[in-house]
Amino acid sequence: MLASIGVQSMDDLLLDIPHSLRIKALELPVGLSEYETMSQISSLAARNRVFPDRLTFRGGGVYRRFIPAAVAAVTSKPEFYTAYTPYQPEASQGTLQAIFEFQTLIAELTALDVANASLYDGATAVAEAAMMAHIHTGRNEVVVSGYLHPEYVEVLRAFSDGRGIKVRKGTEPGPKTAAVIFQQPDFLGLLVDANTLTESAHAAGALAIACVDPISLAILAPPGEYGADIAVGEGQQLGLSPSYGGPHVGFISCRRELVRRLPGRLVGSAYDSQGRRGFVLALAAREQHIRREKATSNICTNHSLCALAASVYVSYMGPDGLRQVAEVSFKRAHALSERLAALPGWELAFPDRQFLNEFPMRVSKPAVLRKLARKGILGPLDVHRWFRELKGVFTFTCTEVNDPHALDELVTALQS
Amino acid sequence: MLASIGVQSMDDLLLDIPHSLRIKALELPVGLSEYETMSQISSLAARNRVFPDRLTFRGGGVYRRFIPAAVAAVTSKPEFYTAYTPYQPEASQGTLQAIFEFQTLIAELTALDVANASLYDGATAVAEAAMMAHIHTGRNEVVVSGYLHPEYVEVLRAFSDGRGIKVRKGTEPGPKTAAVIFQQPDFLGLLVDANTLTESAHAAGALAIACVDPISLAILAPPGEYGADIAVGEGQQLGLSPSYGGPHVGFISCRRELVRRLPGRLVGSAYDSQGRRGFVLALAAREQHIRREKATSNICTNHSLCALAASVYVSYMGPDGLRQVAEVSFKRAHALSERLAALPGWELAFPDRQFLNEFPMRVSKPAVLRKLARKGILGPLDVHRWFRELKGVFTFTCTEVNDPHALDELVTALQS
Amino acid sequence: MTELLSFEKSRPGASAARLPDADVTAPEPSQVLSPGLLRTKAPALPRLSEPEIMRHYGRLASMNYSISKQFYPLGSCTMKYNPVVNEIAAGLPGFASLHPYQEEDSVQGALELMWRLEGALCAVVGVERVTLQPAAGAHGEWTALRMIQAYHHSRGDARTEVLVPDSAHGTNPASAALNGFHVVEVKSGPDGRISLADLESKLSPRVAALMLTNPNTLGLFERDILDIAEMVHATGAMLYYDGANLNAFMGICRPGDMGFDAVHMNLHKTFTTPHGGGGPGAGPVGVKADLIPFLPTPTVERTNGHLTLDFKRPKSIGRVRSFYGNFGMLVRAYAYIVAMGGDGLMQASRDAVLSANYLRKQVEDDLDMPHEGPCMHEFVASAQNLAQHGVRALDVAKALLERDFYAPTVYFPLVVPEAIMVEPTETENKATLDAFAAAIKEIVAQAKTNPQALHDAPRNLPVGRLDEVAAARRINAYLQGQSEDPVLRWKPAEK
Amino acid sequence: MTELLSFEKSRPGASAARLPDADVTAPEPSQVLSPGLLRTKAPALPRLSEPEIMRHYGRLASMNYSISKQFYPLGSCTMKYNPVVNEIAAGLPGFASLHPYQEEDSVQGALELMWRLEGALCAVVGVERVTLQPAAGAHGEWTALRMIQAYHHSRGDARTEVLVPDSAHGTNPASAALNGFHVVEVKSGPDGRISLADLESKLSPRVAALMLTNPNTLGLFERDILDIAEMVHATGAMLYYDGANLNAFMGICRPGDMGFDAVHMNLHKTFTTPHGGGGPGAGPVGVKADLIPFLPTPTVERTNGHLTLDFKRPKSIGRVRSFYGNFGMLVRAYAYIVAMGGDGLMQASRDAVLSANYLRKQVEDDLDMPHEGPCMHEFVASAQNLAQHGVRALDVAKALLERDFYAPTVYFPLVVPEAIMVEPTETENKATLDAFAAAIKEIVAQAKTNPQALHDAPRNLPVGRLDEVAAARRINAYLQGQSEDPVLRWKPAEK
Ligand SMILES: Cc1ncc(COP(=O)(O)O)c(C=O)c1O
Ligand SMILES: Cc1ncc(COP(=O)(O)O)c(C=O)c1O
Repeated sequence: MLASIGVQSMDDLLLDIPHSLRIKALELPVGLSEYETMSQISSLAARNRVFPDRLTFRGGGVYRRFIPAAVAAVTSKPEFYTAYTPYQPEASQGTLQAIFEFQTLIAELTALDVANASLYDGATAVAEAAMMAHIHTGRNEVVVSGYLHPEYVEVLRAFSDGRGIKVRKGTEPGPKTAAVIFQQPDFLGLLVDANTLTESAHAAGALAIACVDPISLAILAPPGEYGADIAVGEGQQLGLSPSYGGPHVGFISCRRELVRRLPGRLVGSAYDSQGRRGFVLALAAREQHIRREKATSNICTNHSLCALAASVYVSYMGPDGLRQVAEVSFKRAHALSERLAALPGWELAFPDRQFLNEFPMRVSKPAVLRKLARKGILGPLDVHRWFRELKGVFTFTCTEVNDPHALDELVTALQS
Repeated sequence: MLASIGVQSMDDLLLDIPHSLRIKALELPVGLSEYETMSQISSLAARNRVFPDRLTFRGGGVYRRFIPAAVAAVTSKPEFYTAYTPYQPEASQGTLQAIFEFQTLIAELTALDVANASLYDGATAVAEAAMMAHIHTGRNEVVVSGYLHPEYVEVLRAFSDGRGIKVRKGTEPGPKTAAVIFQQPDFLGLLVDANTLTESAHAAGALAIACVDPISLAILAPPGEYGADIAVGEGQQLGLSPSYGGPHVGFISCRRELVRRLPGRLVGSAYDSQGRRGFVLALAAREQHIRREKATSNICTNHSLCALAASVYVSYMGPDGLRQVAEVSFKRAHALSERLAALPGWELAFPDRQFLNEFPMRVSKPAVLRKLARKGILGPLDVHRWFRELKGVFTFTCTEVNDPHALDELVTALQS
Repeated sequence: MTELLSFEKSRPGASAARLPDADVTAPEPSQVLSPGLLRTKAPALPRLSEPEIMRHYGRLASMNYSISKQFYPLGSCTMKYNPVVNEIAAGLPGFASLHPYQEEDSVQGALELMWRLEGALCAVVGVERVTLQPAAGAHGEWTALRMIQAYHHSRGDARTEVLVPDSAHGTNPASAALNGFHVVEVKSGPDGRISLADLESKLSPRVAALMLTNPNTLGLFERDILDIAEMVHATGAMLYYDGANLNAFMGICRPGDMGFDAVHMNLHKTFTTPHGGGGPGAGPVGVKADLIPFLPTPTVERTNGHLTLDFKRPKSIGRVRSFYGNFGMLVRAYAYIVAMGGDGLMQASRDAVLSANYLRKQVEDDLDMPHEGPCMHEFVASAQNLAQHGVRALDVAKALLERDFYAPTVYFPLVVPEAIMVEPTETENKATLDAFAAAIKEIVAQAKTNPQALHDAPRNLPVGRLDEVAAARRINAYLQGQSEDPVLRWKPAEK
Repeated sequence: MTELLSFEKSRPGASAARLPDADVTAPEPSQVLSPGLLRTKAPALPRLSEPEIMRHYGRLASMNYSISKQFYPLGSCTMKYNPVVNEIAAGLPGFASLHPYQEEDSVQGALELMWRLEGALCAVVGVERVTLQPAAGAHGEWTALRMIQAYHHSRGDARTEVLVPDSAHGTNPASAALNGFHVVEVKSGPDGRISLADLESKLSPRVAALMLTNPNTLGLFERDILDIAEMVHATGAMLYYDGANLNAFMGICRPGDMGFDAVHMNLHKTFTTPHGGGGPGAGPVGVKADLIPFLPTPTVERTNGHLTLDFKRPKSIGRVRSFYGNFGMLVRAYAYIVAMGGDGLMQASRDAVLSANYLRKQVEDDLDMPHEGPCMHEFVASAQNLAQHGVRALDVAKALLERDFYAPTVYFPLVVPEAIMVEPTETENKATLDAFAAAIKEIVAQAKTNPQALHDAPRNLPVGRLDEVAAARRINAYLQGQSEDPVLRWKPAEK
């Protein structure tokens, strides 16, 4: 090949690189065989502790749920996972149609008009929505109401700091407020009054941004029903494994009026000269590769394959299955909360607040929780880490994987 | 649908079934959700003990080897694993070409002219080869020489009993002998004198059937080189997991003169009217669906997907990789055999016989072996179970997965 | 779009494998082994990089039709959906990594699974024990006949004939012959069922067994099965059931109750283990009490919850394959049965029968229907009505391929000329059945207007019809030494 | 062959899900929750059986080109082979099942992997620390600029401009703008490198950073990089490296040594994590000492072999996403690095440069080459020579699709008219490069003889060229309330 290029050696191809910059080798070990590579990586994996699904009661944004085998069977198809962003629609109809279906299901779940092709995660989805509101209203402040996931707040702050936007905790939007952001159910699992929050945002001329749990929407009123302008959320529960926090998938949907402000990719339907329907990247004039510094966002690569997983998951469940998942989780959590509240020294942290399947308990002697790991149980989340006012408060999560015997085991372990 | 058929109820479609035969229900539990199904099955799996590859020293026909991740990535493609036998060649070129490649690689490895599309396993391959010899020679006896895998012998007997063929252990073929069958390396791992065995078979007018380890053929003279007429063997080592004994894959290849006697499927190349090369099932006139009771064998479904795994494995290894696998195994086994022979009360059971990577040791106090499992080691195979004369003899196997530390651990465990 | 062979893509120096070194002090094989033992010429295996390998097989995969993408109306093959969870179950390290010679106490879960699967299969077909050892249907047939042979033998009764209906699958006579039996064919009557008169005339004390499948390969239930059983048993022969057609009657009726003494089952049909492009499958055999002593060794036994392998069975026919059968397939079938349950299996059979009758109805005006309905889980039509246009069953098959359907089984069973055998299974929804019927209508119409288009089909697949006759001629030439192209394999260019 | 949407295939009553019951005594949601909280109208999600779902996605998959089947010469995208073993590694339960809020002592293996990956990336690009948190390249760019902003800010230096070359990727100016920076474009000279004169004129104390990639998006090495670094640093600005083009120089040179202060890396390019049809990827950012205090929290720290997450970093810009990044992608990249080793990575880069130069040579007579070679890992050609025949870069792209190749990147970088940007990577063998060159030759020849054939391409794919203009018009109509068809989603028929 060198001869056909017309050079003598590889080095002739690297002449543009100043000599002082050339290095001799990388300071890295030499390569290993596949067998040795897997041995090394498996031994790292073995240094992590895997708690069984059924004994995992910790949530806080990432949940164990039943993932149908169909999900990985689809996402592990090389035709999906080794394809690039679908720049050439004729050769990418599989990916494009799958994204179009994802957009549809997010729009249906949130009852809003249009959803995008995906974002990185729930946290950046909140931040992107805030940026949309900032541009749309021309206002420089966002109000965060109640217990929004503390990491989402941190990410929102990082985005806002760069852009010179103020992030304020509170419930009262003012004339400078671009948006009121709330989470339903909130980080503690509690249900908020989304109607009132939305109304007060609108009354102040601000947008209402609802950060929602997609599974909860099988039971709860969706953002579109209470008039929110933008819905965002984390899609991990739709068929993605915890994977130490990622990759998961953020989603965003909005009312028709805001579609041009959406960040990231959008797929739309189109027809060829024979009248066949296909799908294409649409409204690209919002995006960085066309608009550069004037783009609605800088996002390019998003979380397409995770969105595909979510689509397969939702198709597998269907409307009834999704409702069943939500209801079983609801009932198990309510059964558990009663049993925990009956333990001496235990009480519901917010006894007059409603919840779905995650709920905060106030525990007078938290030391007992430290024993759980020894019994193979991944116990509740200590939320005091983020909120000073919540000393001794722990959130428990139940889903369809925590069978009744698992609840028994937990309660027994706490009693002993 | 019932209406369009023109009946009132499902029962109208079942009228041909005598009433006395109808049952109301199956005596089986009701169906479970996927999650519960997997829980139940996982708990069965958890009641089995999995020894790590590197600490597995047991062989006897099934071996732990490094299986490249590429193998499962190919065989788990639904286009392969959910296709039927390639009856319609235009819609089955993937399977057909893969089989054609498998036939080629078996022919190359064994240095014989033609191989078939696969058989069930090594044991039935031996039996099928014996049937071929019986038909070809018109003779009614097969001679089994040396330590042929005892289970293969049992299967050979079952096949022969039905057909009225006599199975004789020995080395001397006679005028009634259809074939001499030997294994190289044999069940104990020892190398036999294939040249002499083949010559004596031919001298008696019998065929020579060599049962071979495909990986050994990277080092050892292949059946074609020493003049055997038929080669058979078990292909598990070519990329298939132990899986408690199956499914694995049998292979068979033979000289040109015997091709019409081959059992099972054969794929050949053919051309369409545009001159494009494709692949079709060939020489079907040997098979049951055409020849019925006159077929060379009754085999129909064979082990196509396992043959595909073997093809991927061999392509991954290439000639050099396969040789490396064989050599590393050889060296590790020879290193281990020396260390074991140095243990007090231990000796090579057949000190003047050569071997590759499996070898028999004679152990004066076998009780020590019982401790191995507690150290996570799957120790050697007690061959006394099958051979009365081999009391205290155990076969050890080493492959590329038994790293030098694993050998240390074994030896240490035996010393303690 | 055709693809070069892996051998043809081979590049000197390329390799996917990077392997560990031996890392021990030990001699090279050539230093230890006698020269006569060593290979002299390296095998011509392909040299490819991992990306080349993956692309090669990825492209081959896309040249296949499969049940994962297409409707496979293949009669007698029960191409139903293969649940993903089966594959996950079989891949669990607790199953996939077990060595067959592990001590029994370390494989209790595997033995328990086999025990439970045996029990479930007994319940479905109405027998007392099942051996899980046979690797496929034909292997199961042979195993069962071998047991029947041993049974008669043990009674000093040397029976030499096996009766097989003319509509039977080819493996039936072949399995009988493999056991040294003389095969005698029994004729079908005009209603597609076995002719009792012909059966009567062939029964004799020489007959070891009658092999039947019910519903038979025409998809019709043998209404006289109880009479048949009585006739057969009266002569001291046994009744053998070819269980490829099990999908018709789970939870509806049972071969055991019909009087069958032995039954093989294709787990790769009714019980959703995948076909793998031609295996591996699994062909367990169930038997009534008389045959239990003759079951292959080992059997799985359970005492006080502890499971063992029983090797001490003096009357056993021995082993029919190594180890304990295609264990990985057993796990898949077990997963299917657990997920479906008794209720689900019954529903599957009812749906399969409904699908077949529905589809039969949709195409009954388009093709000949040699036998009256209703059918069970499949039906056999005939393309003889198209013969006048020069169109054959094969053309219909290829035209279906062109329309993105796999083809039905054609030219089987042999008793129906130009047979087109269709088995839709419960997997297919009404929309698919309707689309298939519409394709048949379109093809039948085209047979009248443009038969050439059918002869030219398929035109949109990687290859068109391949010249099998020319291929056979080339193979002949090779086998007769008139050519050095083996046709049945690739050969390196240089010698 | 197009495919109905899952929503359009939905059948009443169908369902893949069979789920466990709650099996506890607890109220229904509707008994507990205030009515205002409840959903009133169920979402119109598809109702399908598992076989229908699997077939749906199986068929969609076959409508995609992918690196697993086709050569993807996409410039600036580094479409290289994704080793299977990466997927296995990421799927190990010890990684895939970890909850992000597990106690640190139960995730030592995960933290160790992140620590080692950080170290390896430092070695490859020559920096001191790396944050693994950003989810993609653009996210990494924004993270780095945010750190640079915080750095200047911490020095009381409120810089407001970021310089970006005209050949830069769109994410560069967009990431700068997202941080509120004013973007100033720097021109390329005729040799395809940044114009030093233009750079000089734009540098000022207002400038926070210059964003560069080297080799730049034209595939050319910025020979004056050391001078550029000096100029930039002299004004107190920082030098930022867009690491999408890392595949050119692993083991050959390092951005850190060139003077770059911050570097983002696309693990989904150089480090073989798969593209997934548009993500997920991972965009770690490496920094020199000055920027370390500003890294996102948490960082991974290691003391005496014990690993911890450090959340107490007072100067940190905070979090840029939840948890610790796309951990699953980090596992894949780590597996790749372990398997390749330093030697393998160097070889990969050398092979990538060789491939690009070889392919460039093969087509240099067929297409315009606006800049002189040699190139690094990619090159930019131009289809302007075909304009006289009415053929555009887009036509060349579509004609390549018709020939079973994915298309190169076209119309980027913007500085080259009718740009065709080709990056072959080390994955492709000579046979593939030759076949691609032959296809280009054929297309160029056809441009002269039959340009219409190129305008009509592709004719053999599931759809032909889709009318994006009409689609945009329909979307506009919807957004302006003149139509109720959203175009951007399916909508249930009835309201
Ligand atoms: C009726 C019938 N019997 C027996 C068999 C043989 O089964 P196998 O192919 O598993 O050997 C088949 C398979 O096609 C069949 O359809
Ligand atoms: C030069 C360059 N910079 C940045 C990016 C952005 O990376 P990502 O798509 O991961 O956000 C890309 C990706 O296409 C690129 O090619």
